[in-house]
Amino acid sequence: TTPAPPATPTPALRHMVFMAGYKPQANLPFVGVYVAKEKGYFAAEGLDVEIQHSTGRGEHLQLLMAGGVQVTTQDAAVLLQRRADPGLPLVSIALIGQRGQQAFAALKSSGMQTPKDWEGKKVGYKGTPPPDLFAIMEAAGVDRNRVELVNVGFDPRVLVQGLVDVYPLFKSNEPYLLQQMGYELVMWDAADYGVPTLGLTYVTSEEQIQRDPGLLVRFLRAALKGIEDARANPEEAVDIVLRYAPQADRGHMRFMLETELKDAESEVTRAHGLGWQTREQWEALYEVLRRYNAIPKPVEIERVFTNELLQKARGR
Amino acid sequence: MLEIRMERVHHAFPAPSGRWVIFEDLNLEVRPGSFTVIVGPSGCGKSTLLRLAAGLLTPTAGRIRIGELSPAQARAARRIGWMGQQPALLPWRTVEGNIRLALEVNGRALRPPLTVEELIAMVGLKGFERAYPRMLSGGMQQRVALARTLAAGPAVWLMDEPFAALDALTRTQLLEEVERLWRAFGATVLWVTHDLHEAVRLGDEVVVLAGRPARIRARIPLPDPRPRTDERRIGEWVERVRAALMGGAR
Amino acid sequence: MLEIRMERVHHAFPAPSGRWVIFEDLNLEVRPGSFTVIVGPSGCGKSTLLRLAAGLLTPTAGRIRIGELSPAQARAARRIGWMGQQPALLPWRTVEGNIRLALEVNGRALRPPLTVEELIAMVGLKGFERAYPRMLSGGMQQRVALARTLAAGPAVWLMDEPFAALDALTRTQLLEEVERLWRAFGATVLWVTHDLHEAVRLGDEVVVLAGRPARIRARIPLPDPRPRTDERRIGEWVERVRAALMGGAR
Amino acid sequence: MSPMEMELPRLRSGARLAPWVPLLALPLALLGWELIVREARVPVYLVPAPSVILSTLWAERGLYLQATGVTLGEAAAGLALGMGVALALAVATAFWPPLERAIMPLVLLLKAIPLVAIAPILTLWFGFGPLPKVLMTALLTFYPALVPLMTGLRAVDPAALELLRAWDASAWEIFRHLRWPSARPYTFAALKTAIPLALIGAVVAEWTGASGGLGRTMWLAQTNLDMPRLFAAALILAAVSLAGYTGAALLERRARWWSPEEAHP
Amino acid sequence: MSPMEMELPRLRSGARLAPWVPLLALPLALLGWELIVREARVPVYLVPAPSVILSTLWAERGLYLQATGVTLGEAAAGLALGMGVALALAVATAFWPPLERAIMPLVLLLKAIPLVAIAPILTLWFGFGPLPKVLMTALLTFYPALVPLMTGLRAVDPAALELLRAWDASAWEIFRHLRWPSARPYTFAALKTAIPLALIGAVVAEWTGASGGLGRTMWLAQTNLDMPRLFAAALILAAVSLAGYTGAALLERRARWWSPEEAHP
Ligand SMILES: Nc1ncnc2c1ncn2[C@@H]1O[C@H](COP(=O)(O)OP(=O)(O)OP(=O)(O)O)[C@@H](O)[C@H]1O
Ligand SMILES: Nc1ncnc2c1ncn2[C@@H]1O[C@H](COP(=O)(O)OP(=O)(O)OP(=O)(O)O)[C@@H](O)[C@H]1O
Ligand SMILES: Cc1ncc(C[n+]2csc(CCO)c2C)c(N)n1
Ligand SMILES: [Mg+2]
Ligand SMILES: [Mg+2]
Repeated sequence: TTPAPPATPTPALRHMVFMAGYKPQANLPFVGVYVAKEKGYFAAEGLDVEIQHSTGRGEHLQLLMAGGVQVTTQDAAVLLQRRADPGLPLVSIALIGQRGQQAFAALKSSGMQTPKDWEGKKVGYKGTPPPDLFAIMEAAGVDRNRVELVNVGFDPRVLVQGLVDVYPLFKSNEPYLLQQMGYELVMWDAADYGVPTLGLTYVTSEEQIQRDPGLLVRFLRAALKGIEDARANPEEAVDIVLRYAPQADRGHMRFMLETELKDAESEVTRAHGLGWQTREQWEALYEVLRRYNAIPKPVEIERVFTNELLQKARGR
Repeated sequence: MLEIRMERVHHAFPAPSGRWVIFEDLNLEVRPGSFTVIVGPSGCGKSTLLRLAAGLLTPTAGRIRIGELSPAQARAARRIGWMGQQPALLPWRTVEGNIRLALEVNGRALRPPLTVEELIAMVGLKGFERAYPRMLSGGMQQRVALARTLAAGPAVWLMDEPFAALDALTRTQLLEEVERLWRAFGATVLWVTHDLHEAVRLGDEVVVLAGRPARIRARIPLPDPRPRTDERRIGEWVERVRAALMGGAR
Repeated sequence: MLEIRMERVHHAFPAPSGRWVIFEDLNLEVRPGSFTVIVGPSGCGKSTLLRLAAGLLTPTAGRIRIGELSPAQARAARRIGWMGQQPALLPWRTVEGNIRLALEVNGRALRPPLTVEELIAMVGLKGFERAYPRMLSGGMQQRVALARTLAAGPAVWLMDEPFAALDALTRTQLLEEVERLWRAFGATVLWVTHDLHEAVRLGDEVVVLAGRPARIRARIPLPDPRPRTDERRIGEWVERVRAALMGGAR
Repeated sequence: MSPMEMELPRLRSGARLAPWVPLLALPLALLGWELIVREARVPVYLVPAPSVILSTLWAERGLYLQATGVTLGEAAAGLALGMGVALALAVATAFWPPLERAIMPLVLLLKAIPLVAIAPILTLWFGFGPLPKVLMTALLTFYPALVPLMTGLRAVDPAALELLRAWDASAWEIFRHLRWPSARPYTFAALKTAIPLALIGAVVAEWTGASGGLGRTMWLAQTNLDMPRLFAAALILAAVSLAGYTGAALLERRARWWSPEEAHP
Repeated sequence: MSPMEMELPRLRSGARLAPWVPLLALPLALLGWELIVREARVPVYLVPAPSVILSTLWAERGLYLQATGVTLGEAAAGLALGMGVALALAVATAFWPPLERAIMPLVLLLKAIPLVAIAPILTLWFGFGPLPKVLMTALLTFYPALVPLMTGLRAVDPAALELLRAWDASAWEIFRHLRWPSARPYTFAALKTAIPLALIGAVVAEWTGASGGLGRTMWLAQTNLDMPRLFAAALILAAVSLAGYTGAALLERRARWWSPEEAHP
């Protein structure tokens, strides 16, 4: 049940599929792969990486589990949730986003300053209220009963049109769009309220790790090199992204890349390098999810991630 | 009572190759309140003539008048009673419902000659009031169409082989009824038939149409008193009409 | 040559209230190769009788045989020629195409009596081969249906008022052709008509059907030699049939 | 002729099987599905076995019942609106045929804008409540109803039309007495097409940004890769569609009492 | 009678206007749209003005042309497949009517499963290429074609059916000579319904993950709130739909050469 591989350019190369967890844009794990591909890092590792894009509705995980895809990306919190239910044996092999992707925003013109100001207001969520929302409110002492939660889907125009007062957004993405529309924002990031959050990771399956860890090592080595290149030369990286995302706005991609580069650094990466992850990080995230009932079943944290492949990728 | 006048009427249909000219310079006038029977070989243009008179077709040239009115105006004034060559009953209406349709649409009609019940009795369909067309025989359907045409009491009757599907007995009975209604209401009638006996029983005049383009081959006046019951004279007239028809063979 | 036999046939239709019993204990047998004309008042059951013979309707009781065969078997053996009361032409086929249909469907037919061209000529539609039904007059359509029915040379002809829409002249011409074809091919014919002249010109026997339930009121054998041209004798027979019909009035 | 003799043609048209036999197709298909999923060990996050779906459905029947209620309401309102608009447009073109050339470009333009693009705009205009869902359902439903209705209102017996013209019947009378009843088979085809589409429309409309309904249930299930829940909702949808379709078919049979089983009006 | 005298009934049916007058509706609608957007200063991220859409379209005509090619190919293949399957099912029920009771539950079940659940399975089976999109397009298209086709194949003249039965015509002959030509108006209604749906189907299929085509363009535009690009693609879709619809209508007129303008077969 593997998708038919397209004609390989060089037969010697090992074919694999990387599926970005969303549309082509400058999410850092995507950028690493684009750059590695374009600059021949994969080929140098003997890999022919086919890049596909998910619509972000979970099909990348389904395809990963079914073997149609070897590596994909996923938000860390979602990874834990899918690990719990339906129990997918997903493994994070490199944690690129060291902080959560989402934040909450209001129009500057609303005059709101702290989450306390949410009281008596409409606060949006995307599909299901995320644990960070409750964590922020708890940390800031917001009376939950005084906040009206509204499912707003995925459209920031509801904020500028006044259908909600507070809108949940992806920090690297929608703020730029809203600014382009001519609106200034106030933002609240869960991390600023001491809530542990994590961002995008490279994900594979337990089975894939068992079957061919070498492939993953080679993939990681090239992709991380791509990310390093992007950090060193963001303009070049944006050029490459635009090859994959022809309709994208250069400024938008630049903004996204820079935001995500910032969030790719943490205490942990400063100590161990890009992509590193610790049991403490994952446990803290897991605790938040549990506390706000965002995860239905227990998860064995040590099986959720591995640094082993990353280490091998580094040490050659 | 309305006269019908056709002057220099020309009509042609588009056809697979070129045009089929049906009438070329046709002239016909019919006295107000008269009963004119039209006979002629199959396909000569009898139905087309009725369609022109009803304004259902526009002649390619020429002038048609129903009294003072154009066919369209005559229709608008609810003067026209139409009975086409097919019964054209509405399958979702009962016998009664189909007849009532004439009253519903011709609400402004001046003088319904008989009630719907009487009409149903007249055409011999008592007991079938609530039957749907698909439950009726061909002749029964035609009788419903006849009753429907007469229901609103039109001033001009354009009748295309109204008795074609009827047996001799039913035909004879209905013939008398039709004659009675026509006389009572002074309608002007164009009546197409293939039955020469029927033609000479009913007509003030028999018009023999034939040829392509169709021309009037003969106009045979029938001055006899009514009701016509003298079978010998009828037989004679039939033979006269037949002779005219045979003479005007295609 | 096939005989047609109906024994103790009973037929009823579901109707608005209860059932309409059309036949109750009907018995009729028809000699192989004979020409039987059925006359009777409108709605008495003539078309129903033909449908039963063709196996298009199943009698509620009784037995019908076409030679040794049941109607369904006779149909399967392509013995049946059917001409319904409506022409039922396929509007998307030309005159020629409609006639050819009989050959296409009855590919296994044993003896096409005439070519399609000859049939078209016979029914007087030369020049209209490529016309579509909507361009034809009612009588022309009926003649196409007649040609179509005869095209495959069926052994049994079930004909429901085949000349109803035809004028006297065309009727007389076709009558002769039909008689010729029938004699040439030894078909067994059930022929429904309202035209008594036609009935006695064509029939070996005229069966008068009437009443509700319909019963055979009279069987009038016509032993005259053919072609029948003695108008006086024909007139006499017509009167005999008419008398039988009138006697069997509803 | 004994009744037996009619069997040859009957056999051909296959009417001899008991009428419930074809109804076995669905249970058989579900059984086959169950077996394949079990034998091939298809993972539950791709395609769940019917038994799993049904037990999910049963376990959470209260939730599903409530969600079904929400979606059904939106679907019914959307269907009414969509069929109503389709009918209005079709009737308008029946009265004035050139209108088709005016309407169709606009209709196709409207159809060309994907629902997912229209949804946010409707939400912006009409809020998060059920109204935008009803409107989207109507949008999805009306086109497949419009075309058969337009066709049907023209499919009249020319002889009957001639009769009404001879009587100088008004356009309205021709519509009422001839076009409308003549279009009945087309109308029912339109209805039978539109009923399942209305349900799907409501689900699509609820897909994001709804607070209830089967669409939201399905969205949640999809984002959680919870296929048993997703398919449970789909099963309900299918059942409701089937009920609606069957209802329309029964209604059709009653509404064509005057017609032989096989015939045009 | 002079031609003038026919005008009363003609006026009523409105045929007096020049035939191109109704075609003005679309340009007028676009003009109205432009004016409203300008006067009310509707922001471009909500609804762009037609002028903006058209200039976007022109500026990136190469990209749009290519995307249109991709989508058109998928839509055409999906339409052929969807209509083919619908026709096959409808024909099967024409030969054996009880089959409808077997088919419809399965069809409605299939329709009820959302594309997002089907998409990954199709990708697994058929890869990332165009085939899954073609299949999804077919899935979206076939239902609105199935119902009218089934209805049409039953709408036969009973007298003609009787004739063919008397000849003991086989089910196939009855189909070929009577049912199939009788169903023509329904077939064209089905086709005219299915053409725009196939295009929308291809777009929706691409929406669930494709590497090219108008659907992908629209998805990217939607997620970027890039309304001019979204509407530019929608405009192309509408134009292609209209062309397809008009083509089908012309074909219909040619295919019914034998029929009066207003009549059933
Ligand atoms: N499908 C049907 N359902 C109910 N009743 C029917 C049906 N077909 C025919 N009948 C009834 O059966 C009777 C006989 O009909 P049939 O068509 O055989 O008459 P017919 O003798 O051919 O008359 P006609 O000379 O008018 O054609 C009629 O009273 C008719 O109402
Ligand atoms: N719509 C049409 N298109 C083309 N030709 C037509 C049309 N209607 C009638 N015709 C032709 O006009 C001629 C006259 O037809 P019409 O129906 O008037 O004949 P008719 O005298 O009524 O014949 P019948 O006695 O057979 O009913 C026929 O040759 C026919 O082919
Ligand atoms: C408008 C918008 N929606 C979603 C995402 C988030 N996103 C980025 S990657 C990914 C899938 C996980 O690998 C998801 C859901 C975004 N950035 N912008
Ligand atoms: Mg005529
Ligand atoms: Mg009869």
